[in-house]
Amino acid sequence: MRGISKTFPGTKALSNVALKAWGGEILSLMGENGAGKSTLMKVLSGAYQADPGGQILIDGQAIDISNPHVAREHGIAIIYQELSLLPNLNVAENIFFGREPSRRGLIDRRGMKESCRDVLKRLGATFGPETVVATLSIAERQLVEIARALHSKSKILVMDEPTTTLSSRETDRLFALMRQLRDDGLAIIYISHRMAEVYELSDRVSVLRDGSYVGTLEKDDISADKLVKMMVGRDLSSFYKHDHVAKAGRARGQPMLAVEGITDGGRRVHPASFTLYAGEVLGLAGLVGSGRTELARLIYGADPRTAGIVRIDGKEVNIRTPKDAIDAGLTYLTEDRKHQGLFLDMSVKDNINFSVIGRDAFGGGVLNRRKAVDRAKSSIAELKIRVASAAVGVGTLSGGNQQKVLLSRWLESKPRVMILDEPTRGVDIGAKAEIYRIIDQLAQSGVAVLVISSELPEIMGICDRILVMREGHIEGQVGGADGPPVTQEAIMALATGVQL
Amino acid sequence: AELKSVGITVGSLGNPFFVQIAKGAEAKAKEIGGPDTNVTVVSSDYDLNKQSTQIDNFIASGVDMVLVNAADPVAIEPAMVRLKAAGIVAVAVDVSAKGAAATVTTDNIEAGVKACEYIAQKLEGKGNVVIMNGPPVSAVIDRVNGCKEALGKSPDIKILSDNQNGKGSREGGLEIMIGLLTAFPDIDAVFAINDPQAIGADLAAKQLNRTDLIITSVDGAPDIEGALKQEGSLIQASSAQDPYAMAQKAVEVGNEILQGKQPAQATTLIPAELITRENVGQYKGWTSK
Amino acid sequence: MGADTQIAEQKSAAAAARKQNLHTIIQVVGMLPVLILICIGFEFATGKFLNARNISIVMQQASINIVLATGLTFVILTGGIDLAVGAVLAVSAVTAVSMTLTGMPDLAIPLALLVGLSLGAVNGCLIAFFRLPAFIVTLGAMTAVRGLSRLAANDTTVFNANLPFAWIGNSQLFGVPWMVVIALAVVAISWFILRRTVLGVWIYGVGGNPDAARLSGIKVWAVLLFVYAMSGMLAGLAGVMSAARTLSANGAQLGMGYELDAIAAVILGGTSFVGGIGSIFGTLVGALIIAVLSNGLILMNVSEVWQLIIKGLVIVGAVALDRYRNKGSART
Amino acid sequence: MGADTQIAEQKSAAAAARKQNLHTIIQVVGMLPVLILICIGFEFATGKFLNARNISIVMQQASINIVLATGLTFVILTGGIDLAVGAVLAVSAVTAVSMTLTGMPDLAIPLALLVGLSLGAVNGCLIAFFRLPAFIVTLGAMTAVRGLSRLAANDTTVFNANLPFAWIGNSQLFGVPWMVVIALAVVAISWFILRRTVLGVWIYGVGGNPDAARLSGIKVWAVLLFVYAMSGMLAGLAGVMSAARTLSANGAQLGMGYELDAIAAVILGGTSFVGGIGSIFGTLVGALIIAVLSNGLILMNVSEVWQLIIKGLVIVGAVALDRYRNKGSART
Ligand SMILES: Nc1ncnc2c1ncn2[C@@H]1O[C@H](COP(=O)(O)OP(=O)(O)OP(=O)(O)O)[C@@H](O)[C@H]1O
Ligand SMILES: Nc1ncnc2c1ncn2[C@@H]1O[C@H](COP(=O)(O)OP(=O)(O)OP(=O)(O)O)[C@@H](O)[C@H]1O
Ligand SMILES: [Mg+2]
Ligand SMILES: [Mg+2]
Repeated sequence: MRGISKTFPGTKALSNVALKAWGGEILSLMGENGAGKSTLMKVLSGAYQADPGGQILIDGQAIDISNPHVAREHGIAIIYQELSLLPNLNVAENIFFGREPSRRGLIDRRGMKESCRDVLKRLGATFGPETVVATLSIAERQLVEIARALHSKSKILVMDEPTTTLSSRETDRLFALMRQLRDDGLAIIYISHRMAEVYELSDRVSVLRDGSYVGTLEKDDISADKLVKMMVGRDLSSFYKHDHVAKAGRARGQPMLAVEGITDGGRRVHPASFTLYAGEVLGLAGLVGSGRTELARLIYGADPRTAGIVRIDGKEVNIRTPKDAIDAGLTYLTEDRKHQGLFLDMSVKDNINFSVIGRDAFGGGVLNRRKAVDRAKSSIAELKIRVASAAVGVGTLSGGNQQKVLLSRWLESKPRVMILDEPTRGVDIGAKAEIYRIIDQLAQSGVAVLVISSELPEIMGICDRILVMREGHIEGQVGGADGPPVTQEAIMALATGVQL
Repeated sequence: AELKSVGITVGSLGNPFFVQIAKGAEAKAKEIGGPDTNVTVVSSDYDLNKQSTQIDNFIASGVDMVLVNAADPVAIEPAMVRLKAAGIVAVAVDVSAKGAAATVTTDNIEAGVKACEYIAQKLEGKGNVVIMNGPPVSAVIDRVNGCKEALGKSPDIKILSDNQNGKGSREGGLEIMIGLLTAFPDIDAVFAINDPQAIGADLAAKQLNRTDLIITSVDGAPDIEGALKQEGSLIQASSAQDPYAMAQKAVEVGNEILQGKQPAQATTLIPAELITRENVGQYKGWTSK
Repeated sequence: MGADTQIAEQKSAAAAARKQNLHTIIQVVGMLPVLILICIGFEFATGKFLNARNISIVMQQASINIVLATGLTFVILTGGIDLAVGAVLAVSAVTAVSMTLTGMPDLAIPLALLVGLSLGAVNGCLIAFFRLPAFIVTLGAMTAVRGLSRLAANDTTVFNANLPFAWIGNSQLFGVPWMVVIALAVVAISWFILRRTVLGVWIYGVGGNPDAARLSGIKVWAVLLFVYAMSGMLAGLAGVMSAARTLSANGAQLGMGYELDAIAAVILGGTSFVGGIGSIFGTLVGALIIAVLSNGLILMNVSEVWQLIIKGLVIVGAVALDRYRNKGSART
Repeated sequence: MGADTQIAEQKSAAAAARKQNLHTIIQVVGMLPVLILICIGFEFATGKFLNARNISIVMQQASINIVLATGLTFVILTGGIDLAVGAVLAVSAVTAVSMTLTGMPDLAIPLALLVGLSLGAVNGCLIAFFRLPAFIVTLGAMTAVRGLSRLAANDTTVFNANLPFAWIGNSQLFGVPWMVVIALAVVAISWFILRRTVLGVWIYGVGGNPDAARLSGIKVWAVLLFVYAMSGMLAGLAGVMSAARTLSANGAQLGMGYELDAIAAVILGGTSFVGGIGSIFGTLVGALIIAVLSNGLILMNVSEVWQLIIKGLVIVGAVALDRYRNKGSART
């Protein structure tokens, strides 16, 4: 790709970017949130039309990618950052969509089913090809998306943050597959904010900053300092200085959230009990589909529960809807920001203020617009959300910045108990550190925090204790005063049920 | 004042009857005012509000005369008042309109009476009759009332149903009639509120292989003429009104008022004439076909 | 992975598949129980409802709506809407009858279908290429095409007592009215397209997530064009059927409001307005419910006013019942 | 961060904000240019269009549709639909006129509004609590309420030559017809609710992403109940206005098909069927376009058939023009 520029109304997302990927290598693409990585890849896949002037060469031939169809014809497969599956179709139909095996237009469903079983198995998916995608969790959908890309015999494979919701087991399987594909001669472009993955996987790393190409590091040159410097354009060691925050200063207070025997009737969550103390950060780990999200949703009243008691600050509260939960001082940050979190057509300002406008309003529910603007401004500054103004639609933000907007909505509501489901999904390392600092601060100030995360280093780094789930059960606990020490092995053993 | 443009609002241009009114009025207006005379026809779909709006639009466009086939004979009054205030001559056609300068109408009650007297006579005062109703507008209500009045004179005639709406169309008549024939296996005669419904009823009877039915209706449209002449059709009679002539008369009266002459009588009644299988040969039919 | 975990996994997968199947059956059966309930109710009330002749009448009365609603199912599955079907039906009916009055009666049916197809395709083009909202495009088309149909019929009823294709409206095939045969054939073909062809999957896909469908590289425009053209053509077919039934066509009144009945059948049948979810079978049941209601209430000789009230309540009640029945399987 | 980069950032942020504003203005202005274009076209064609009297007539004719469409805007913003407004209008009009004929003429207007509100609230309940599809619920309501209105009017026209609130339909306030004053007041209040209150944000939120709204602690049911009740009440108000204009009400014909005109106004005005996007101002412009078309075509003395054809084409053309104008700012 040469001289690629892309202008959106109000933003110049890419200016004169060049990028080269060889067959048989894995090229990582890095940059801060909003640097233009996804946009560049969407230009490559035909989802966006670049501004005139640029050129895309494949195998040395200039081609004009005017729509996704052309891109696919040229062997480009892509996993978008914002999942783009067809929720009403089943897994097999999704994997084959647009390339259905057919005889004179008649679809060969059996063939479809059989031929995608293998990919699914290799990815470690627990669902079958006939499962309707709408019933899958976010991470499982991610697996479908990956399966789709892997399955389409392509020359160039683009993966835009495929691992944000995957746990280490799935991630390892994915990496194994990627290496195999690389050895088969594919060019893989891999986008991720997780440094460890980038080290582990890439042959080269290219960096974007503010929509411009900065440079490329060869495998041997890759180092965190260099990358960070290229990404932020300044020598800031503080940028990711505390990936792991000091937990020493936190003092555990009285029980804040007590859950007893909560269940949805055993369909996805078996009776679960735990206690979360004020000033504590409790982790919830597990494999994809282990029921962590479902448990959180039950507590929050987002799904109906068949049994169980929730106590907040010692008092039993009857939480039947999310509103009850919020009124009781409990909030939940969803893992699915696009479908269950953000109002994509609304402005950043409205999204940030959404849960507090009622509280801020004048008599009669008249909006306090000044306060809303102030809140939005301070949130944007605090989380370094990259946005032209608070009035732009949140749907035009980059993935990581959308995540920050959603997070700031719940921070603004000042709860006593916070459940954060994959809070740093798609967030760059700088902002991640910032979010860790905020979580720490919240705990210091006596808020009880429950963090669900699939990223083991993250959950091990910021939590005082970690509960591990498997197949809807809370299997055990690591860390804390009474538990075994926090190690990756201990967590994985509980999560997989297999003693390593 | 000269007649330069005419506005016409009728119930529904989907009904050939009203199309004839439009045609008759247009022909007469061009005859009086010359070929450049503007004639605008709109249908109110029997919605008074819509009709009221149409009349306002006529006022704004500055017509000289408005022919009104009122959606409601009484409630149309405010619109008539507005027309009068604007100095526009309003003539009511087919249905009377309170506040109109003149009225040219057929007697719908009489039409209903004639069609149903025929039924009573054919059944010799004894049998089961269905009245196939239509959209609840004044002309239809009058016809039904006329029919009931006529049938009421024969105590042995039973009205099995009078509350099903054939929507004034063939399709509607067909649907309803099939239902009625299923519900009541022993129907002897049917009165349909207009010709299209009667034809629909005839089709329905044929479908269900009924041959022992008498169907009568109101209008005397060209289609019914054909049906009355046709072998095997169950339609026996229709109270003929002549919309074309009626509209011509209305424009004539309106023009007289426009010229400052008051018409001889405020209401001109055009009589309804019953055409039957026997006398259809002599029927002139609607003036324009 | 140990052998036992593998077995366990297979087992749970099988259980899940079974659940899935049950779920699918419930979804496919859809409103059928409600339809049966209504039928039984009418039989009790009138004693004349459940006999071969009346059922054949009901099916015949439903047939035009079934054809229209089938076309609309395609459209609504893609998340669109077609308000023009009633008007297109009228134009096609007028075309068909008029053609039999001229020298070329054999062309009547093909031409009527072609007219429908073309009008549908025009809608489809506007929606697919200019990305105009389907509601506005087809609302405009409904108005303009209604004008056309009146123009074509010269504001009168075109009528041919010896309509060459009158057999469609009034004859039977092995005791089943041709209208019904045609309607069921349309349903069967449409089911086949939606469930057994690639195009069918694409239609569901476009409705489920048009952006994602586009990004998958399928020609979304072609899918949209197809569904609107299909809807137009089926409206044309319905026009032919209507003409055959009454031997006539009226450009102004024919088909007025049919779009609402057809949409009601589709939505009653469980197809979602948002697109991507629904089935032809559901639409068939939906259309039958509507026809049964009309027929049954006339059989009961309920006055028109009460017919309206009861019909409205039953329609709402039917979906409520269906929702209640489906409660367990609902997803949040 | 260096001082100069900071300044540069501030500058570019300001530029972006300006562009954003421009963008917002374009969106808000919406179809206004199209409306103006159509008006100018009619003035050229007839010479009678652009004068105070005719404009006042057009506004007055639009006023009922404006009120209905405003109510529908609330509903459609939440991703719903209300097909019952025409029927509710009829019931309320009948109620209002009938009340003036009884002993309690003062209760006429409050009662008419209450009837509208209650019917809307019933729809809202069914949709909010039983999660039934809005299309089917309001279609059922449209049918049932039409039956009610005919029942209430006993299938005739209720008429009162001395209607106490006739001033609403036929008097003016400082030269502006009361009908217009009321319609504009409704628009203004609705704008305020949607843009300046918490409820407004919630309405947009529920339409934009109902799941997210629920998870954000919004009582989605309350919002839905509000919008349908609002739509019902405004339909009731429209009924009062209609009664005041014609001093009468007919249960069977009044309001037939008004829902389509009202929905057309809303969608023409740029509100999205999917919910979450749109504005009251756009609806106002949409309703005016429809009224201007009807009035202008009669002024031009176009026959009804051609009126239909032209109206249909202009409606499609209007959105096409609008889409073209907005092309740059469309999001893929
Ligand atoms: N559809 C759009 N309309 C307007 N602006 C957009 C649009 N899509 C992206 N942008 C802007 O383009 C810039 C680059 O976004 P992009 O999504 O490419 O970032 P990214 O590098 O992928 O970030 P992240 O790591 O957060 O995913 C951002 O400033 C974003 O706001
Ligand atoms: N709406 C739904 N309908 C049916 N099944 C669902 C639904 N949501 C989740 N599930 C299933 O419930 C199981 C648990 O999902 P959950 O989202 O709680 O997992 P998780 O532990 O959060 O993992 P992750 O989010 O990483 O996939 C999964 O197997 C998933 O397929
Ligand atoms: Mg991105
Ligand atoms: Mg999860």
